[in-house]
Amino acid sequence: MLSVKNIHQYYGGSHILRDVSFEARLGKVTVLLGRNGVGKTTLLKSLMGLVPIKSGSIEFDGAPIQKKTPYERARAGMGFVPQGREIFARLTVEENLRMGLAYKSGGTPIPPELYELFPVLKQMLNRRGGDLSGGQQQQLAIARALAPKPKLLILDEPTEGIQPSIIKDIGRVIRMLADRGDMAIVLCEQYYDFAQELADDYLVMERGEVIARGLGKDMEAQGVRQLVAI
Amino acid sequence: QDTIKVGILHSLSGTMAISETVLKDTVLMAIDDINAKGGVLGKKLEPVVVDPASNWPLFAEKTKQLLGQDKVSVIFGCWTSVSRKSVLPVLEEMNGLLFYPVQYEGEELSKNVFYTGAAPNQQAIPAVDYLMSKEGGGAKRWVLLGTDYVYPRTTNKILRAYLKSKGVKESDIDEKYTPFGHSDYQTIVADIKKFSAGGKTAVVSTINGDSNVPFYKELGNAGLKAKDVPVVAFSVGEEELRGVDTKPLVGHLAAWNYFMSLKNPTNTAFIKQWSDYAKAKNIPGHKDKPLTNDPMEATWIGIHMWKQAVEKAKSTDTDKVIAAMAGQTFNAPSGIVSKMDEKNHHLHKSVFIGEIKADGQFNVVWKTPGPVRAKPWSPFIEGNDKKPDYPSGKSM
Amino acid sequence: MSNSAAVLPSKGPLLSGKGWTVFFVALIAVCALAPVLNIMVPAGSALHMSDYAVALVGKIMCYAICALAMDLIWGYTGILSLGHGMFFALGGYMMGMYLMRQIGRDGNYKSDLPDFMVFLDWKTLPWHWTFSDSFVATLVLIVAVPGLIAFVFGFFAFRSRIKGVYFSIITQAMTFAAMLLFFRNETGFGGNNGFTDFKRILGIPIQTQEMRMTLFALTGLTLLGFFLFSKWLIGSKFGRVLQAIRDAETRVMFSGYNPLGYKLTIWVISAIMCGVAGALYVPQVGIINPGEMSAANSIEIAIWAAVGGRATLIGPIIGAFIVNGAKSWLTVAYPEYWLYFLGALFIAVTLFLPDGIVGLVRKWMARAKAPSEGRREARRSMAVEQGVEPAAVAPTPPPLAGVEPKGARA
Amino acid sequence: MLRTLLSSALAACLLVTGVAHALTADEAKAIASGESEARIAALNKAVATADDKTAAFIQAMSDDAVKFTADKVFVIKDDKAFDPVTGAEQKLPDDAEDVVNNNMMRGALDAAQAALKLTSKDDAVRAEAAQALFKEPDESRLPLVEKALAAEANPKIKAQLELVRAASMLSSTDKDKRLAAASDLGASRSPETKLLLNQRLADETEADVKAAIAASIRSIDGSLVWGDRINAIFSGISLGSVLLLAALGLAITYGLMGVINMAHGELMMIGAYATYVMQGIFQRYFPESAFGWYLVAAIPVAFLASALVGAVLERGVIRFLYGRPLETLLATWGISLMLQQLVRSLFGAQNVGVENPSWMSGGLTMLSNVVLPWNRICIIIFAGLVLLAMGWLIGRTRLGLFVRGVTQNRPIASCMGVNTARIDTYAFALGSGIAGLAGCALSQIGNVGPDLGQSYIVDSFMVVVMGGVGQLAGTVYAAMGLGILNKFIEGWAGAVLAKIAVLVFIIIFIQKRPQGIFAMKGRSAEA
Amino acid sequence: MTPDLMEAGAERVARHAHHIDQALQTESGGRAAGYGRHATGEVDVTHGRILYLEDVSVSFDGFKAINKLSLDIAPGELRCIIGPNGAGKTTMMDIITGKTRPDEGTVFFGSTIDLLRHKEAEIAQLGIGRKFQKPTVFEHLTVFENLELALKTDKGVKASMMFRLDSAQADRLAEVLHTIHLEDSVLRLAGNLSHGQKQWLEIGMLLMQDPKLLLLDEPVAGMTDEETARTAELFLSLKGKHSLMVVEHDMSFIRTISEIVTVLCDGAVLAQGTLDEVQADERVIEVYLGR
Ligand SMILES: Nc1ncnc2c1ncn2[C@@H]1O[C@H](COP(=O)(O)OP(=O)(O)OP(=O)(O)O)[C@@H](O)[C@H]1O
Ligand SMILES: Nc1ncnc2c1ncn2[C@@H]1O[C@H](COP(=O)(O)OP(=O)(O)OP(=O)(O)O)[C@@H](O)[C@H]1O
Ligand SMILES: NC(N)=O
Ligand SMILES: [Mg+2]
Ligand SMILES: [Mg+2]
Repeated sequence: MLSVKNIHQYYGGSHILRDVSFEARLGKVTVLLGRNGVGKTTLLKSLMGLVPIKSGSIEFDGAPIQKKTPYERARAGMGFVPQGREIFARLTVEENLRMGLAYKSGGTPIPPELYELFPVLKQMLNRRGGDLSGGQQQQLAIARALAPKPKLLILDEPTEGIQPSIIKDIGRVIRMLADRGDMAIVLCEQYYDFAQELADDYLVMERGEVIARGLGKDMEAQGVRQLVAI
Repeated sequence: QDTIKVGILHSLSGTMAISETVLKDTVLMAIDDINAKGGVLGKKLEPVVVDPASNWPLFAEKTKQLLGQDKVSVIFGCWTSVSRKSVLPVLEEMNGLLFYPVQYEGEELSKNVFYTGAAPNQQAIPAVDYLMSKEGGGAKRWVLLGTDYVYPRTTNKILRAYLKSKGVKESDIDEKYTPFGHSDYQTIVADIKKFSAGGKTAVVSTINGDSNVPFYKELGNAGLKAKDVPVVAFSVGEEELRGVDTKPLVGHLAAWNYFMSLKNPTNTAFIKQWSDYAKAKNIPGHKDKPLTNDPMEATWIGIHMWKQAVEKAKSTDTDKVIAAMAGQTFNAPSGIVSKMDEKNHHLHKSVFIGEIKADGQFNVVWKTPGPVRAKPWSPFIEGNDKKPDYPSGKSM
Repeated sequence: MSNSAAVLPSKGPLLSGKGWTVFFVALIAVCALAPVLNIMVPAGSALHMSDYAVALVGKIMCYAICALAMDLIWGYTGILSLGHGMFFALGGYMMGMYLMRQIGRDGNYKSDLPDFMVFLDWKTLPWHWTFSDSFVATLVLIVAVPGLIAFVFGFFAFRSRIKGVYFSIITQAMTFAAMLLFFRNETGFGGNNGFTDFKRILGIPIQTQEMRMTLFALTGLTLLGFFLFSKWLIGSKFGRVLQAIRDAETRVMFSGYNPLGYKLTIWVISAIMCGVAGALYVPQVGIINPGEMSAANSIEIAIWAAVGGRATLIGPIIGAFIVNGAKSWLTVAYPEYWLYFLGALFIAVTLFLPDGIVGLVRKWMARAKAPSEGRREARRSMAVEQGVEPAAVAPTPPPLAGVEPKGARA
Repeated sequence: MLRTLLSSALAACLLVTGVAHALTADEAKAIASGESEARIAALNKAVATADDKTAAFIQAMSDDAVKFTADKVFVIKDDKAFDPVTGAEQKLPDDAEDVVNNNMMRGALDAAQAALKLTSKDDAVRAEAAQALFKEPDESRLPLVEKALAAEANPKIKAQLELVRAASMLSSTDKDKRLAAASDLGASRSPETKLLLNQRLADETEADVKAAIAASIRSIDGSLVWGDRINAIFSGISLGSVLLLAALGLAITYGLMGVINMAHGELMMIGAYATYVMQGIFQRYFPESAFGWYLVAAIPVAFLASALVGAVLERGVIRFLYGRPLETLLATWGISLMLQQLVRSLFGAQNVGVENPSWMSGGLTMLSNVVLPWNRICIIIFAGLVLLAMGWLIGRTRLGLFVRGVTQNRPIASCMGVNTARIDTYAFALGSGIAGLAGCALSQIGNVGPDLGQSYIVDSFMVVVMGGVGQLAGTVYAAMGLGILNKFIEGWAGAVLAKIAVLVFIIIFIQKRPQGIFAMKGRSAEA
Repeated sequence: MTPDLMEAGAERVARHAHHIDQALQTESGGRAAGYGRHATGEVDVTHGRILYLEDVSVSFDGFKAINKLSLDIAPGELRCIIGPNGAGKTTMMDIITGKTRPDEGTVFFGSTIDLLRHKEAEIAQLGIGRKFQKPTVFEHLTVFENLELALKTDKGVKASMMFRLDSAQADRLAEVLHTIHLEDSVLRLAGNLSHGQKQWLEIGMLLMQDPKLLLLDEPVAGMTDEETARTAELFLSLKGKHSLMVVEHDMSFIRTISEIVTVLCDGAVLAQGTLDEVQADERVIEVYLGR
């Protein structure tokens, strides 16, 4: 579904991503691990086109997209849950969700499943996004990305600040979405157990490079937990 | 040196550009004209245009530059009194020469300035006289309405004293001011209406610049007709009315020393020259609808008198030119032979009162029998009787 | 615990060696060179500094003080004041009152009262002119009046936690109101004509070259003095608290600082600097009137600071010189087109030099030091984070360029 | 003087009633040229024996459509000259001068026309005539008025004529008549009556008549108070709607998008100039009857012109500056300087004239002393419509949602599939277009010149900020509040102090509500 | 001003001064109550409580975010707070630090300082430090300057103008830098740090501030397990000397550091006890932990 080849990226002269390549398969969860500041967020942002890459190629659904703008990528079917929630603080919860449906035609309804998944959103439909608690905002950010039913879902630390029970729910949803087989998922996560449980494929980054990769079921065996810790 | 430099100090940007830009063009036209006729003392005039941008200290700075760097022989410029006051010390220090073409409040007399616009007694007093007369409607009550600054304040102070001397009661005078750029005259027009129910009322407007259009629009729409409450203005001429639908304003008045509608050969020629010039130079606005007005005429007179004085003095030396200016005469477009007073640096001028016509021009309904000598120190201000009627420091 | 691992930066000197050199060159130029060039060198010589040039540079130095003051409050503290024109004018009026009194009986009406008062039939000086005949009192008032008004205004505004544009707008309302007030003849400041036609200072005629050079040198000294003072202020922890307030005021509070005191202090200092600039300005340009309080004037002060480079002390000074120098030249060279040039300059500076002229110079210097091919890429990436599309950013530098990370990790 | 002249003329008229005779060339000349007083005398003589030709000639005189030479008078119609007596077309000599009517002469012409029209068959004409005669009352006209009264069937006109009769008796030599008139007039409750009474009061010598007049004036004053109040409120609302219009566009470009748009005023100016250009086009290419529609046509043109300029600015400059609001201040200041100068280069530095279409001229008379100018009424309605449209667009449509989303978080909105660049352009163009609409409206009450924008920019920022940035409802409250407050204070303190007071009020108000009227509360405000 | 107005004004000022005096007396009243056992400026913990909330409520537009919440913390205690999203944990910290004013209730620091009477900066100076849920650092200052600003010293205007880092303070700063693993980044602008690095920097600033009570809102969010462990170590080392209140959703982290855990729900305390106790609580499982 998504294929990343040899990308490089810089911030103000420092080399942040070095020759990163990987693939995300349809129906599978690809987990991205690594310590703070190794460039995970940067990588995900370059997938979305929020930061341009210096070289390398990104292919989505068989078409090269590295030249495309973020909204073109979104329209092509990429959904994004950014780190730090980034909800629209002054829009209501409902409007936030409708922003998620931006590229769908006008009358598209907000999928009711979302409210089953995150009941709190239904309660707070008319409250401003910015007034929600941290965890509520995170739930909103996930719901917003799911609303248009993307083909590729990119999640940057989606469990941050969320209460355990809902983390479990989110885990279940991610699994279910992947298992439906029509979506590829890239998940960046610090919460190791959560990541391991969901991983079909995994990648470990270190200083902007991918230093280890493999299948999710082998993570324990290959000592990934230690790798991330160092 | 084969040219004589002439400084032009009019704002081409900022709030005063509306009024001043055209004066710059008038000077340029006069210079073209003079040059075409062989120049002055056999030399061509060379204009030096600067833009003081409606910024008063900048007027002083530019004057310094014109006199000090460019070494101009004379400056034509300024509109507002404050700009003139700002350049005055520089002129006096560097012994420059300024021709000031706008009606003003008086109370000033500098050896380095020639005032070619009207002093209060050449504009305001005759206008009030007219309104008090039977012909003018016999006004008994007065609204003195102005923009809040020195020219209106002074003029109204003089008028108040004058009206009192004519027996008008304090309660029959209402003095009102609005800030610069005021654009909402609803309350004021309503107040005038109310005031005018107390007796035959006339309004003397010293509203300046941009506020006139909103004022007149409000006046027109509120149905205050000139027959009922005439308004006489001292800062509204042909150019200011360009921006106004004058149909509802027919009959309101203005007092000036020149109107474009004056019928005489000099004026006809002046207007034609201006129209041709505006077309040739593609001056926006004027190329389609050329208009002349009082300050333009004053500018025109000023530069020609200066030329004559230079020729008389055979020099552009400031002191010599000043001496030669005394008593200069010139065939003014207003139809009189305008004379520079021998002593007080002001022109003798006829005063005309015009009523606004539907086409934005003025019907002259009254004029002084002959030119009036300026009284820069108004006798209606205490202490002025002792003032000498010539600039101090001037060798007489 | 070992602390050898971290190399703590030591506090730098007030100015670097080179900095001091430049500083003294400027000092000499202002106090010695300019007077010599103006008074001693004959007018015909190419080296002669004309009176006009003296007046112009003198005026711009006053403006530069304002720009510096604006930089302290805006560049470093993040508070955009659109009311600095008022403090400038207040200082100017204080000086103007003294100069009016110095005219003595040489005015038009040969009275002890200033002309405009005679003319308005005032018989005695109004109360606020009480101290205007004393030079010392005037010096005090030049500092005290803008300072006090800034203090009162700032105290209430900062106490109510008025921030951002809300603060900018009320400062604008403040100057606007002051302008209308000063326009009124009744206020006792000469209405819209203000004060002009000054004759002497301390009994010495004002229109002599010596006096002019003295004022010029004094202005230069004040500018340099304020520059050093600002440099010291910004270099101290006080200065860093100001910047912290700009970045995250709540965090500053939770770190135990009360921003009120800090904001108020810098606000008052900034206002006083403007007042002093105004006081120096008036005798040099020869007029003070309420036009100085118009909204546009205050905005222009901010523009000088921005053109030169905010949050760099030297930038605003350079900005004041460039903008005003350009204005002076263009209004003569292209009287009908100069606004196009000036407008274009402002647009160009914002688009291409987001950190002002000083930012550009710094970037050049940084590039000379560490040429890196990744730089442009980085620039694009940052621009994208600002919400600009990649295709559109090619010619624009990044918003944060110039604040290159100094010790980027490998 | 005028009055005595008229009265003698009308007395003569009564003596020879019915002996209408045709206008003569000499009469025409005497009316058209000479000293005002003699002309009025001649006019009145002619009226006394007026026929249709005389009436037509007087009409032409009022229309300023008469010229004369030393020995002849011409009526000008469609650029052709006619003889007023024979009606035959004539060649106009080069030295023909315009007839000059001053206010006094115009008064006399109006009275003369009114007198002639009192017998008209058209009710409206008669009503108008009665109205006009009321302003120039004279005892000698009484018989004429009595006669008209007797013949009058329309009760309204009859009432008006009765007032004319009373007014005419006010200066009667008979004290009882004066007394009766004074008390009768007290019932008319109009400022005109008050003026008549005041004028009489100044000349009156009898104490009891004086008392009666004073009593009538008091009763009129009492009934005028309400009108004054309505006037004050109306002018407040009207000023408020002007402020609102000026601020609405800024509420988008600044309030939503965060662009400190110093060129906002110039975008308004462009709208006003677009209106001016449309006026020119209508004058040149459309029949005169269509002229009144130019303003309607100008509305979309002004919107589009400003929107287009706005779009160009957004594409060319603003979009590189999102997230750097202070830089937008600098750049848009530069833009505003350039736009002003551009207009000076194109249209000249002076103001240009924009006329009110006839349907917007004049006013709606609500009470005798309350005339609400049509242009103000239209602007209030227009402001309301623009507000509704904008509120709907921003609050209820997808475009509005995208605009709000994009302006809050551009990169994330783009990750949601919103073409942020396009939305930004639309939003800025929309705000600019609304500024253009404001300019179009303002052209109807104020100046159209290069400085137009400068005079509104400070006010519009104050309104937007006071309302609370990004709060449309707040903008409305702030505009109306400031408008009414300003007019209220102006009523007793004058315009200058009112303006100062309003500014001080804003400063104090913001102390109390540091985020404007509709401050956003809670966390979302900080985010 | 008229004389009587001035008089009225003077009276008001006098009344106000009196008021302040009284307030000060209550503050230093601790001295009297404590029989001189601790110096002025110290927190009076003679009653065994450093933080004390009683019946605190706050609502936003009718929504009760905190509902009659009562809670107290002992000196030197490390208290963990957990609870569902939206339970009111962050709001509670807002109230303690003066950011939000409660509608009702009392909040005391020690037994004498009524926190509701103080502003944010004063509260910080009294010795309460806070780490925000969303890391907030001074983005345009370097890491070094961030820490220097947080340093516990006189924070008045004059003092900061004259401030120079002495060697003890420099050592302390270096020590903290080491603790938060940002030695390499001393001169980097804080704005350019990654999310996790900012988290650490903020903790570092808190350490510099050396507060008596630390309020930490989700300090390990976005940290790797290893760093989480380090943070836990750090907090445990602070315990005793300082009092800590830690809000977290990371149960394994809570497990490593917790003594007593308080569970908040719907703005009030739902349960309190050891982690094992609360984890066994059906209600807690229902609303928070999930099955
Ligand atoms: N805008 C920026 N300018 C300069 N450097 C940056 C910028 N944003 C991030 N960096 C640097 O790039 C590196 C990678 O950052 P990134 O945010 O991708 O890390 P991460 O792996 O997501 O870390 P975390 O787990 O803490 O979120 C870090 O060293 C960070 O300091
Ligand atoms: N300003 C506000 N306006 C409206 N509701 C608010 C406001 N502030 C907080 N709330 C609501 O109050 C409740 C408590 O919020 P708070 O942030 O304290 O929760 P929390 O316990 O910190 O949650 P989390 O674990 O998700 O961070 C939430 O439901 C939130 O939506
Ligand atoms: N002199 C004038 N009109 O200001
Ligand atoms: Mg990250
Ligand atoms: Mg929280």
